Order: sequence, then C-alpha cells, then structure tokens
Amino acid sequence: MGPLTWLIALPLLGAAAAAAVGRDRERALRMVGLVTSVLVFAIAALVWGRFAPGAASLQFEEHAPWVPGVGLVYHLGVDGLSVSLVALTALLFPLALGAAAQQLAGRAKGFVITALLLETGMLGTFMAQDLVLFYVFWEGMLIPMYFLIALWGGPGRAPAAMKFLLYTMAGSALMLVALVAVAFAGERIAGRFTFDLPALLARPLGLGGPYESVLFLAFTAAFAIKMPVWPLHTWLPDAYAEAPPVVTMLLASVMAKAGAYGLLRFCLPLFPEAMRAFGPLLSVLAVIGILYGGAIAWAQGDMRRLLAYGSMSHMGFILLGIFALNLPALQGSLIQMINHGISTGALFLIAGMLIARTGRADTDGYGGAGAGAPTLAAAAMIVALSSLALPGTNGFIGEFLILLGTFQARPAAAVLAAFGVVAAAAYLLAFIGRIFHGPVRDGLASMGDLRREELAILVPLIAVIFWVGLYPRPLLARSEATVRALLANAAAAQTAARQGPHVAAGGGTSP
Amino acid sequence: MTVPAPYHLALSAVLFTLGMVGVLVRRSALVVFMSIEVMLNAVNLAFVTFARLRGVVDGQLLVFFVLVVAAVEVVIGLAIIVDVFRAMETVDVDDVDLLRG
Amino acid sequence: MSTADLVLVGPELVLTIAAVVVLLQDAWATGGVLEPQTPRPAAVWGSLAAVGLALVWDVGGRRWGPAFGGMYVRDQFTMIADLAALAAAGLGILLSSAYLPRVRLPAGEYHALLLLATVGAMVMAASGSLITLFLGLEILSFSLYVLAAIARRSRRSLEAGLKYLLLGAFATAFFAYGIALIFGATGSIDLREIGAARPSRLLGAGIALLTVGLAFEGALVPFHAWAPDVYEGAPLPVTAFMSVVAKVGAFAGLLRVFPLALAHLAGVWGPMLAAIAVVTMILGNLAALFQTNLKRLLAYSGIAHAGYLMIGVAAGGPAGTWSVLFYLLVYVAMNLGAFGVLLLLARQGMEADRVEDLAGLSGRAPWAAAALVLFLVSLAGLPLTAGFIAKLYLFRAALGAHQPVPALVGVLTSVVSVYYYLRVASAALSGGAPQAVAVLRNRLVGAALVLATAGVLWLGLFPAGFTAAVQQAARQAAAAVR
Amino acid sequence: MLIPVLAVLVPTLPLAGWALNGLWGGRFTRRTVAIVACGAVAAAFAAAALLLWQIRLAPPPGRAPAGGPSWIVDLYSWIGAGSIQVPLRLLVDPLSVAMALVVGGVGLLIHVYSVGYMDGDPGCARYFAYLNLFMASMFWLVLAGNLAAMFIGWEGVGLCSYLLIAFWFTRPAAAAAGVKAFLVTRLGDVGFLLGIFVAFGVFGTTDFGVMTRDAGARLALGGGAATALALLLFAGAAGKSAQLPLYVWLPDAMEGPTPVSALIHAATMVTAGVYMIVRLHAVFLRAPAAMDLIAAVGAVTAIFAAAAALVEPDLKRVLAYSTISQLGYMFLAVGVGAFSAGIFHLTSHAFFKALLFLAAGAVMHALGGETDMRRMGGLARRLPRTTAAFAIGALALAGIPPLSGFFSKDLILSEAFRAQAWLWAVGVAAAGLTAVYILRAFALTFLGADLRGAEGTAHDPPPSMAAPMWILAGLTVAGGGLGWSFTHPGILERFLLTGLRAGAGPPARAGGAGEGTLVAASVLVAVAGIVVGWLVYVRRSLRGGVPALAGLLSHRFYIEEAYAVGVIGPVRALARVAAVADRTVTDAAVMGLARALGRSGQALRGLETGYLRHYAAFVLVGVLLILAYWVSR
Repeated sequence: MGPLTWLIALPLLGAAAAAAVGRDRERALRMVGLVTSVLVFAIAALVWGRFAPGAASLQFEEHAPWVPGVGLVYHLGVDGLSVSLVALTALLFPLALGAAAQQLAGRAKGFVITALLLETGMLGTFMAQDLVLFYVFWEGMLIPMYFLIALWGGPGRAPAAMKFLLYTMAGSALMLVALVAVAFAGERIAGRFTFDLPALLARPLGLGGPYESVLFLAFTAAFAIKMPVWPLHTWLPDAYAEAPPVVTMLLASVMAKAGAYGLLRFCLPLFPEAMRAFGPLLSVLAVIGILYGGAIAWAQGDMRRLLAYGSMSHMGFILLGIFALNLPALQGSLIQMINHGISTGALFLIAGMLIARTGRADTDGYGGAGAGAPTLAAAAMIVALSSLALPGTNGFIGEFLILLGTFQARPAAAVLAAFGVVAAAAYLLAFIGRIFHGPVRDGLASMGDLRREELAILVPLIAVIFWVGLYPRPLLARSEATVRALLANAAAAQTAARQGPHVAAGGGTSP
Repeated sequence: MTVPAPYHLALSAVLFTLGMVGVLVRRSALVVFMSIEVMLNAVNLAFVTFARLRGVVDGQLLVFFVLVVAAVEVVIGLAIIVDVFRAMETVDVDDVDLLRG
Repeated sequence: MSTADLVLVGPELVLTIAAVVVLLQDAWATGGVLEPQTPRPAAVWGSLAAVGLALVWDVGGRRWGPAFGGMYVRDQFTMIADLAALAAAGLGILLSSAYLPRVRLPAGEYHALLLLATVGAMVMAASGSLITLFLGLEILSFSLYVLAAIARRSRRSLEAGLKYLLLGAFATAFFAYGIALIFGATGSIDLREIGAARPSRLLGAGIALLTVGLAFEGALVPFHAWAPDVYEGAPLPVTAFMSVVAKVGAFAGLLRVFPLALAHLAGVWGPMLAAIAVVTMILGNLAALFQTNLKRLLAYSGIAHAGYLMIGVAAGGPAGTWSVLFYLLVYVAMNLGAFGVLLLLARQGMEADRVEDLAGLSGRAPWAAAALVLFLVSLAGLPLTAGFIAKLYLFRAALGAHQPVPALVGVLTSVVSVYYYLRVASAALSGGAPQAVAVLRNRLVGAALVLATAGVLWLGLFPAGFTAAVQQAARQAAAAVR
Repeated sequence: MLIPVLAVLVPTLPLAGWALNGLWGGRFTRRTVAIVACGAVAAAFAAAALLLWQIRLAPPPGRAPAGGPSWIVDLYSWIGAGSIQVPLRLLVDPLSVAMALVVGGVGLLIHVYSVGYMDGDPGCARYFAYLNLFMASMFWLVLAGNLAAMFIGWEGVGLCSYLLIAFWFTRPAAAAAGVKAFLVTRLGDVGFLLGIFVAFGVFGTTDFGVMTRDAGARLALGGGAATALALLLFAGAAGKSAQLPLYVWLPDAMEGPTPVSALIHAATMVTAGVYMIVRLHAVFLRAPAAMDLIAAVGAVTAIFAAAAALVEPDLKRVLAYSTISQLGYMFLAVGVGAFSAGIFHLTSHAFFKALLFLAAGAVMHALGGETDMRRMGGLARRLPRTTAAFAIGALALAGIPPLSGFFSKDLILSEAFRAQAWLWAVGVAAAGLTAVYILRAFALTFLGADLRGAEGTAHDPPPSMAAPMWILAGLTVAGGGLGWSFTHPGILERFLLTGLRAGAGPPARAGGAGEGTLVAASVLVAVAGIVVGWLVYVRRSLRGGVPALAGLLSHRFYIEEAYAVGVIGPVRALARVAAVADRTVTDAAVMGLARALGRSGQALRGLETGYLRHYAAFVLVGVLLILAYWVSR
C-alpha cells in the first residue's frame, strides 16, 4: 500500500476507531479525530515534500485492477494539479476538527465519524485517476457533507442541506452518463473499454463537433455547480449560511476546489476543442460571477452569506483563469485554489469564532469588537487582506497571475474582472468594519479575545498566507510542468482534430 | 360439420373481451373473479384451436396447465374473498379502498 | 423424467419439500392454531436449512443443462437468479422471525408460502419454455397473494390480498392469452424455437400480451398500480420479501424472453421497453417524493427500481442481461436491509411504518441507524455502495446499446430519489425518539442486517468477482439460445 | 560591497520594528515601544544615508534605468510562470536613494514627534507598529526594481494609510474614512495593475531598467500601447496622489492622527504617484498625449483644491486640500517633462507640509483635538513657537522667497510656461489662491480674538514634539538650496542626473531675462494673495464676494455629491437589486423546478385512487398501448 492509499484508508480507519468509542467520551472521540487527521496531514506533507517538481507525469502512482470486466481501475496518483490540493485538504481537516471541538458542543461521535468519511472522499477526489473512481469519491464526499449540514447546521438546515445535495447531484448525474460515453469513445479508438484516464488520454479521443460539446457540457455542469458558477450558485448562500461554520469552511475551501480541479483534470484534456469553443461563454459567466457575487456580498447583512457570495466571487477568478488557457492563468488558477482554500477557510473559521462568542451572525449586531478582541481583529484583518489580494499575501499571487494570463487571452474580461478586486476590498472591509470597527456594542467589549487553541488554528493559516504571498515558488514549481504538458497536449489534440477526419461519434445517439 | 378455426379464435377473443369488460364494470368481487375465469377459458379455447391448426399437441397440453392454474386461483381467491367478507361484510370492490395515494 | 432432471431441479425440489414439511410440522405442533403466540423455531430453522441446502446445491452443484425436454434450463444465469431468490428467502426468514409471533401470524403457512414463492421465482428464471415461465409466475404470485392477506384480522392486509389477487389474475389472463397467440404464431412454446421463428403480427401481439404479465409482476408502469396498495396493506415482512422476490422472478423472466430468446427482435422491443423504463422511473420516483408511510414510500421506490432494472432489459445483449442480474442481487440486499431496520421497530405493538417513527434511531440503535443510512444511500445509487455500481452497469449497458434516453432519465430520477431516501435517513439520525416506538433486539434480524450490510458494501467496494460471474452467466445464456 | 546589504536593510529594519511592536507591543512599556519604533526608522534612515555615501563613492556598475549609475539587488524570484518572471529586486540609484532619504528623514522626525503626540493613547504600540509597517512599505516602494515588486509597497502603503486613518476605529467617521481611502485608491490601482499587464505584454517584464532601455524601441511615440500604458499607470498615480477625480479620499483621511496626516497624507505616500511617473519617465515620454493629460489634470487639481481650501472651516482639511493642490503642481511638472522639478517640489513640499501638519498637530494637542478653525483664534499669544513654525511653513507654501516652496514652485511654473502658457497661467492663479487660503488659515487660527477665553491652558508642545518641528522648519528654510538655480541645474537635479531627461532631449534652459520676469510675476501674485488675505481675514476690510461661488466652493463643486449620486448610489442600488433578484429570480427558477417536480409527484399519487377498477383500467390501457405498438410494427 502506497502513501496515497494510506491517505484514503487512514480516515476510514479513524472513523472506524471513533465508531468503537463510546458516545459520551467526547474528549477521546475528538482526540481520535484530531490524531487521525494530523497523521493524514503528515503523510500528505511527506507526499508534497517528496514530490518531484520538474515532472509532468503522475507520481506516487498506485495501479490495481478493480473491476476488470468493465474496465474499472483502482488508479491513484498525484501530479502538479493535485499534489498541493491534497496537502491543502489534509491541512484543513485537523484545523476544522480542532475548531469543531471548540464550536460544536455535544454529538461529537457522529461529527468525527462523518468528518473523517468526508476527508476520505475529498482526498480521493483529488487523487483518483479512473473516471468512475473519481466519480465515486466525488459523490462520496457529498453524502457526509449532506449529513454534516443537515444534522449540525442552523435552524434552516434541512432544506438547505437538501437543496445543496440535490443541486450538486443533479449536475454530477449528467457527468456520470457522460463519463460512460467517454469510455465508449475510448473503446472505439483504442479497442479497449476502460475508465482509466491516462489510458484514455494515451491517444486523442477524436470526439469533435457537437458530440464533444455535449459531453463537455455534461462534465462542466457538474463542476460548475460545485464551484459554483453563476447562475448555478443559488444553493450556496443557503448551504454556507446554514452549515456550521467549520463545515462551511470545508465546503468553501475544499469542495469548491474540486469543481475547478475537475475542469482541469478532465475537461481540458478530454475536450480541448470544446474548452476553447466555450471559453468565451464561460469567461463571461466568470466575470458576471466575480462582479455579481462581489456586489451581493456587499449588500448582505449576514456575515456567512457575505462571505459565501464573496467566496463565489473569488471562484469566478479561478474559472476565468482556467478558460484563459495559458500558462500564467492556469498557474494562477491552481495557486488561487490553494489561496482561496486558506483565506476563505480562515474567514469562515473566524466567523465561527465570532458566532460561538455572541451567537449572532448578522453583522449589524456587532460593532467595535476590535476593542475587546484585538488579536482576533488582527487575525481577521490579515485574512481579509489575503482574501482581497493584497500584494505580499497569497491572494495576490493567484489573482495577479490569473488576471495577467487572462489579459493576454481576453483583455476585456481581465479589465472587468480587475474591478472585482475593488469589489472584494469593498465587501471585506465592510465585513471588518461592521464587526470590528465603530462604537463598541453592549457586551462586545467583554467578548474575549482569541484563546490559545483558537490561535493554534489560525496561526498555521496565517503562516501559509504569508509564505505563499512572499515565496510562492514551491507551489508554482510543483504545478508548472504538469500545466505546461496539459496545455501542450490540448493544443496537439486540437491540431490533430482539425487536420484528421473526424471519427464518427456514435455512442450516445439514438438508433 | 367443423366450424372453421378463425371462428373459434374470434369466439375466444370475444369471450376474452367479455371477461375483460366484466372485470372493469362489475362491482362484486365474485363476479369480477368469474370474469377472469371467463378470460382464462378464452385462453383455453385459443390454445385448443391453435393446437388443431398447427397439428401440435402442445396446445392441448397447455390447456391442462391453465385449467389447474384457474382452479388454484379459485381456491385461493374464494378463501380471500370469504375473509374479506367476514372482515368488511361486503365484497363490493369499490368499498375496498382503505389503501390509496 | 430422469434422475438427471431431478438433480437439476434439486434446489426447487428441496424448497418444495421443505415447504410441505414445515407446513405439516407446524400444523401438527400447534394443533392447527392459526394465531400462535410463541415463536416457531422449527419452522424458522427448517426453512433456513432448506434455503441453505438449496443454495449449496445451486451454487456448489455446478451442474448445467436442460431438463424436462428443454422446458427447464439450469445454467449460470439460473444460478445467479437463484442466488438472488434464495438470498431474498433467507433474509426474509431471518427478518420475520421476531415479527411473526409478535403479531401472531401463522408461522407454518408463512414459511411454506415464502419457500414456494421462492420456488416460483426460481422456476421463472429457469424457464426454457413459456409454460415453465407461466407456471413459475403462478407459483410465485399465488404464494404472494396468500402472504399478502395472511394477517386475516387486518382489513388492510385483506384488502391488499384481494387487490393483488384480482389484478394479478387479470394480468395472468393476458399473459396466458399471449402464450396462446405466440403458440398460434410459431406452433411452439419453446423459447429457442420462438426465437428462431419468423416474426409476424400474431407473434407480436403475443409478445405484447406476454409483456403485460411480466410487467405486472415487476410493477412496471402502467401495470404498477397494485404495488403501493399491496405493499402498504401486507404485513411488513411480507412486503419486504415480496418487494424483492417478485422482481427477481419477473426480471429473470423478462430476460429469458427478451434479450435472450428474442435477441433478433431487439430493434422492436428495445424502444418499447425503454419507454416503459422511462415512465416507470419517472412515476415511481416522483410519486415517492412526499410519502409519509414508509411501506408506501418503499413501494414507489420499488416501482422506480423496476424502472431502473428495465433499462438493462431494454438495452438487451449480454451487457444488459448481466447488469440486470447484478442489480437484482444488489436490490435484494439493500431493499431487504432497509425493510429489516423497519422490522426492528414497533409502535405500540404494531408496525412502525411512518417516517417520523424513525426519529432518534441513531441515539437508540446506532448500528441499525447506520445500516439504514447505508441501505438508503445504496438505494439512491450513491457511490461506495453496491447500488451505485449496479446503476453504473445499467447506464453503461444503455449507452452501449445506443439508448441514451433511459440512461439520462435514470440518472436524473436517481437525483430525485435522493430527496426521499435521505429525508428518511436524516429522520433516523436526528430528533428525539418518540415514546410510542420501541426498538426490538433480535439476533436473527441482526444477523440478516449484518448479511445485507456486508453484501451492499462488498458489492459496492469489490464488485469484480460477482461482476465476472454475471458476465459469464450472460454470455453463456446468450450463446445457448443462439 | 555594502550597497546590497544596506539596500535590504532599509526596508527590513522598519519591518522588524513592526514585527516586534505588532507581536509583543502589548507587553512592552511605552518607552520600549517608542525606542523600538524610532530606533528602527533611525537605523533605516542611517542606512539610507550610508547608501548615499556609498553610491557617491563606489564606481557605478552600470548605467541602467535613469541613465545614471545604478545598482541592482536581486533578492529571489518571487512569481514565476513560464515567461512571466517577477524577481524581488531592489534598484539603488540616485532617484531611489533621494526618495529614501526624504522618506526616512521626514519619517524619522514624525516618529519622534509621535512619541509626544500619542503619549497617553492606549493603542500606542499598535500605532507605532502601523507606522513602522508604513515606513517599510514606503521604502520598499521607492527601492523596488520593477513595477510588480513596487506594487507590494504601493498597496502596502495604501493598507497602512487605511489602518492609520481608521486608527481610532471606534469612531465611525474614522473607520469610514479609512475604508474610503482604501477603496478609492484601489480603484486607481486597478489601472496600475492593468498597466503592469500591458507592460508585460510590451516588454515581457516590468523591470525598470529594461523598460527604460527598451521604451524607445518597443513603444511607438504616441502609439496606442504607449498611451494606454501611461494612462493606466497614471490612473494608479492619480488614486494614490489624490488627483482629480480620485482626490475625494484625502480630505476625509484627516480623521487619522495628525502625525499620520503629516507623514502619509502630505510628505510621502501621496507623492508615490509622482515618484512612479518619474521612475518611468522614459515610458511616459513615449506618450505625449498622456503627458498632456497628466499636466492638465495636475493644473486643474492645483487650482481646484486651492479654491476648495479657501472656504474649508477645518484646519486639517485646509491642509489636505492644500496637499492635493500641491500634488497637482507636481503632476503639472512631470506632465510637462520637468521630472526633477517634480521631485524637487516633492521634497520641499514634504518639508513644509509636514511642518504645517505638525504645527497643526501642536494646535490640536493644545486644544484637546479641536480642528475647527471657527472655534480657534488668537493662539499666537499662547503658542508663540507653534505660530512661528506654522508661519514659516505657510510662507513656504505661499511661495515667498527665499523659502524652499518658492524655488520648487517657481521651477515648475517656469517649466510649465515653456510647455504651454495656459498651464502656467493656471499655476500662477493657483499660487495666488494658495497665498490667500493659507493666510486665512493662519489668521483664523492664530490671530484675532481669543475665542477660548480663560479656559485655555493651551501651551506649546513638549520638546519631543517641538524638536522635529524646528528641524523641519530649518529644512523648509534651507531646502531651496537643493534646487536653487537660475541657469544651472540645481544640486538635486545634478544628483538625479540628466538621465531623467533621457529621450526628451537635452534640457533647454530659458534665458535669464525671461526667467526673471516669470519669477517676478509669481512672487507678485503670491504677495498679492497675502495682501488680499490680510485684508479679508485680518483687517476684515474687504467683504462680500459671490455667494453662489462660495456655495460652489464649500461643496467643492459638488464632486462628492456627484459621486454619491452617480457612482455609489447606483452601485449600492444595483447590489441591493441583485441581492433580491438572486433570491427571487435565479433561485426561484431552480426552486420552481423543484416545486413543479413535487407537484407532479403529488398529481401522480392522485392516480392511485384505491379503486380496483381504476387499476384494472390502467392495466388495460397498458395492454392496448403495447398491443398497438407491436401490431403496428
């Protein structure tokens, strides 16, 4: 068993261990969760550290037949696209579990088990190299997430959780059909039915034309809903606001990334032609999302909804970068996925700390909190600055590269999106201002500053913020070769498709 | 004098249709049940006719199966109908509508 | 009839004999008391032993070949279908062991009929001719009629039995007429010969009517109307068993007729069955959305699953065949598992069949609640469970047969189904437990749940072995009729 | 070789001060905080001074960006993606060292001043941490070797400006002013960012050396790329340096502590735009149209802000408008290609405006934070030294010789005259207004009746505050020497070297006679302004005026109102509409679909009537349909 399998198996084992612990032994349960997730992080850090930056291909590969009869393969691997996302996911889980211990009293058993199952799903999503295996993890992370919202959420949790689940599943349902169709297309080309992505990509699928567009849209629908892309985002404010803040953090930091990751992992290599053809449309959606999300965030009175729309606005940058289809923009999108995970995650953690103190989520109920909790205010400030892409913090690196690359490909989109940077400043400073500035509200002066354990959760995130902001090389270097190869292959496939005759696209059409 | 096969078949179809209509329009469970028996007998007639037409005995053989099945059906059916009558004091199928939706 | 024939029908024979013995022993032991209050371990263990023996004979025997002049066929296809039917029987017996004495149902009759229904489904799966199919269908449905009405003091149970009987008989008449027309068109009732016959209008009409009988048993739209009422009215263990065994029989029969015997007419029946699949999936899933009665909800869910199974039949070919076979076993495990958890509950001595009765289950019986969630997730077709793999196979078969529409409707309605399955699951995981509802502890039910859980997980995580088996079975069966 | 070490030390020393005071300031004594903060800046200033010494001493390794000697200090590769490479690079050349000295010198003085000014404020450690962070950012800004790296400092000073304006964050006005400053400057920064992208497109890099070297080859004179690049960068500069129409944040920024206003909003940060244009003058010179626009914006801003200052009742806000106006002069200078004149005025302005602010701070310090001049008066008797300091600054601002303001302003005006006469005319008019408003401020604050009466215990500030004021006063008096000359380039200009004129041809100096006329004219106007001011505000012998104009002025030509109606209102309304529409339209479409599915499910349940005959009918319908299908095939 290689390290990647351990990454998947350890949380499962941890969940099993937690299941064996008595329900009323909350401390022990939390320790199980924390120790497991820290171990997972240690493995992920090891993988990240030993990852060879220069190589474009998969590393730490594990390959075993799963269901040979239908071409299913147990194929795990990390490359430049995923290695940092795996590390991010593994980093966030101990923090989330730690924060949950402070913010969610009672019912620890179910939470720890469900959260660890979620970790398996999320890590698997980023490592699976078989279409169906990917889908298994992709949907597999939905179910724990649903229960985390539906069981531990706020007053409107049940409808919000269901909306989240059905909306995202509706998108992925079409992807399931499409990925089977892709496997059939691969069978026509290679004569072998397999869901193994590298095997499918070994030679161009030769889809082309409307058939490629249809399949592309089916995949993209799934990814776009998950990100989410305007106008497929309306599950987001409800889910983000109703889920416990710790869970919202995982939703925003990791799950949203899975959508963007999917576009790069599957759509770009499988449907290069459609990626190009639909680029303008999706760039427009991305720009709308950036500005629309930013504007709505500014108008929100609930801090979780404010951050939710803000998160959506930021995801618009990532989408924009992906469809710019050039090296700086893709690199920017990849690093921005990490940044968004760190910054938005930290923002939601801070929101959770505030709500845990006062029990209220509306920003109007706050004011002057910076007087009573200066360290919390400072932490919130740093995180907000990273989120509004101040140079020197991580957010800038991503948005700079995205906008730079987009400017080369679609100047108009980049110009409009650049105003999203102002919007981000507007709503984030409004967030800071309404909560920490202004006259001190009753009761907020004695709110209590960050406790030691809360600081322990925020400090790693802040460290990453500055590390990536000042020295992003390790991250960029890990993904560059892969991105370069991806773009080159896409371009090659495109030329091949233009020159060679189109292979008839049979599967998927009625007789 | 032998009646030509198509007539037998037509008779079978008519009988079947009559039974079918009976199931749909009658209210008494017993009559509905009898209508089904008529349908099954129409099937038997068809079997016999086709067996004659084809010159294969299989058809006649099948009749026995159908007959047995019909008989079993009667046994079970009547038992249930009696129970229903005992419980609800009616065998009107329109009155048996606790379950719906 | 030779000894070889008897060896081949051994599993059915064992069950039939056991049914008679159990019935007689029970009658003798109770002195004919119809409403015993004490458990009947003899009936339970006797039936279980019979099922076990049949299973060993079936799977361990590995004797293939036609019997009774080709009317009966024992091949790997039969074996897989038998496996599903026997699994249904075994789980059904285990699950009902607590329920029967509690509501005073006659154990002897119950077990005998359960075994006979299993025989019916197995005979359908083994049919080499239409008459065998007819016989199997009738053995299956007669047993189920009686089982549905077995709670003689419950008006609902009787109503269920009456409706099932009358409508079933009605559909049977069409089925029989269909056989007659096919016989008229081809001069044969042997499936191989029918498959070789020249298509004609009369044959078409016969096939159409044949479809009716099978579709009725499988609860496919528009022949599904009995299912919700019967499922709701019948006693819970009966509903549980019926919901799976009828599908095993019906779909084994449909496979024997369409993809296997009538493979060359696939162009004709494919679209028709696909259309049935589509409307069945839509109706079943939509009507289930707002059900508050769990039995009724599972009834509509059963209709929906009939629609999914029909995708595979409509797709035809080996891929369609084996994906249906795979799905059948999975369905047995997950559906009976879900019912099994319900059987652990009792509301004031009665069935706890409302969604709200499940509230707080996770606090009282965490393992049962976890198992229920697993079964529901599997029924919804979500990954890491067998339900997902099974659906994947079906959709793959449909796309392979150039039928994207059923596949698309299938995935989309699966999403709809998530709504009602997970609504139930979250009910079980949250809230306070209602006072009136008690949770029973029963080793046999527990064992059944463990088995079902293991099946759902095993087939979801490591489906390779069973997949290879069903693929092999489908290829062999297809080659045999060609 | 000391230069790299020193160059790195200059920004890192204040950064270390920030880290120390930021992390542990709460546990330090007030004294330790002050020592750490001032010590860090003093050390940085010393490093910058050493740097000056070093570059005068050492043989230049190259003649890169400005044509003069320059040293490149590469730290490490910051952002890299394919051909896009951004190293963190410091550029040491006369221009950056001169700026670093100005920043460090004024910064050090204001740090020292702050020790007295902020004495007693509970947020002292936070204040000095922010101030040190500002110094680090500003040093970084002036030392950065490429646009992208400069952007770190550029946004960093903006951040510190926000933090320090909103330093008393429990005051709603201060918090709001901070946000306003950040947002408005960020709006300009969008232009800066896009400018960086254009630069990458044109040059493949944003390195100042490369851009300066290749500007002639890569940018067609007056071409679209050159104009776009220049205008985009100017947008950033206009935001940071509070030029029309992005000036609106600066008057509000006076909510911050007064030393902050002196340091950030007068002497250093707001001049970053000027510095950036000078740094990239080679690029700007390729876009004459943009240069014309810059000069015009500068001139209009100069006169507009001077007019606004005329009716402003708040002492600090008068100084703020004055700053805007003086920044306008600097843009006027760089717009006409008088880059070293711009830097000269930047320097002298840093001295006298910081002095004015510190004096104003001393007034506030004495009056318990009062800034409304309508409630002041007669302070000259009680704060004689403060009055003197303010007077020196005011005279310099008014352009009275031989104070530094006279020389630098005069240099700009004469350059403007050479370029376009109307620019000169506007500049001179603005100079007249400048004299009037600063006299008004002086008169209202220090002369006339003592409105505070007996309650006043106001006194001159303690030495820690007074000393920086006197040093600045000295610099204000002597600073003219940096650039004073009629016929030769001044010291500063010679130091910056003629490289600043690279591409613009050799400096064309006007003849002595013409120059003399111009000087006389501007001095005359300044004196006239003072006289008019004296008559109006001290003698009160001139009265009346045009009420409509006064209204227009006191509303600053309704520009703020136009923003509120034309920009903020619509954006806010749009955001609200979008927030509602997100629920009622976008979401409702999805929920409507879900509800429709639910309703159809209920309808399908209705089919299940419970009547056996209906069920049989369904069966029959099914039979007929299937039969029809099979028979029709």
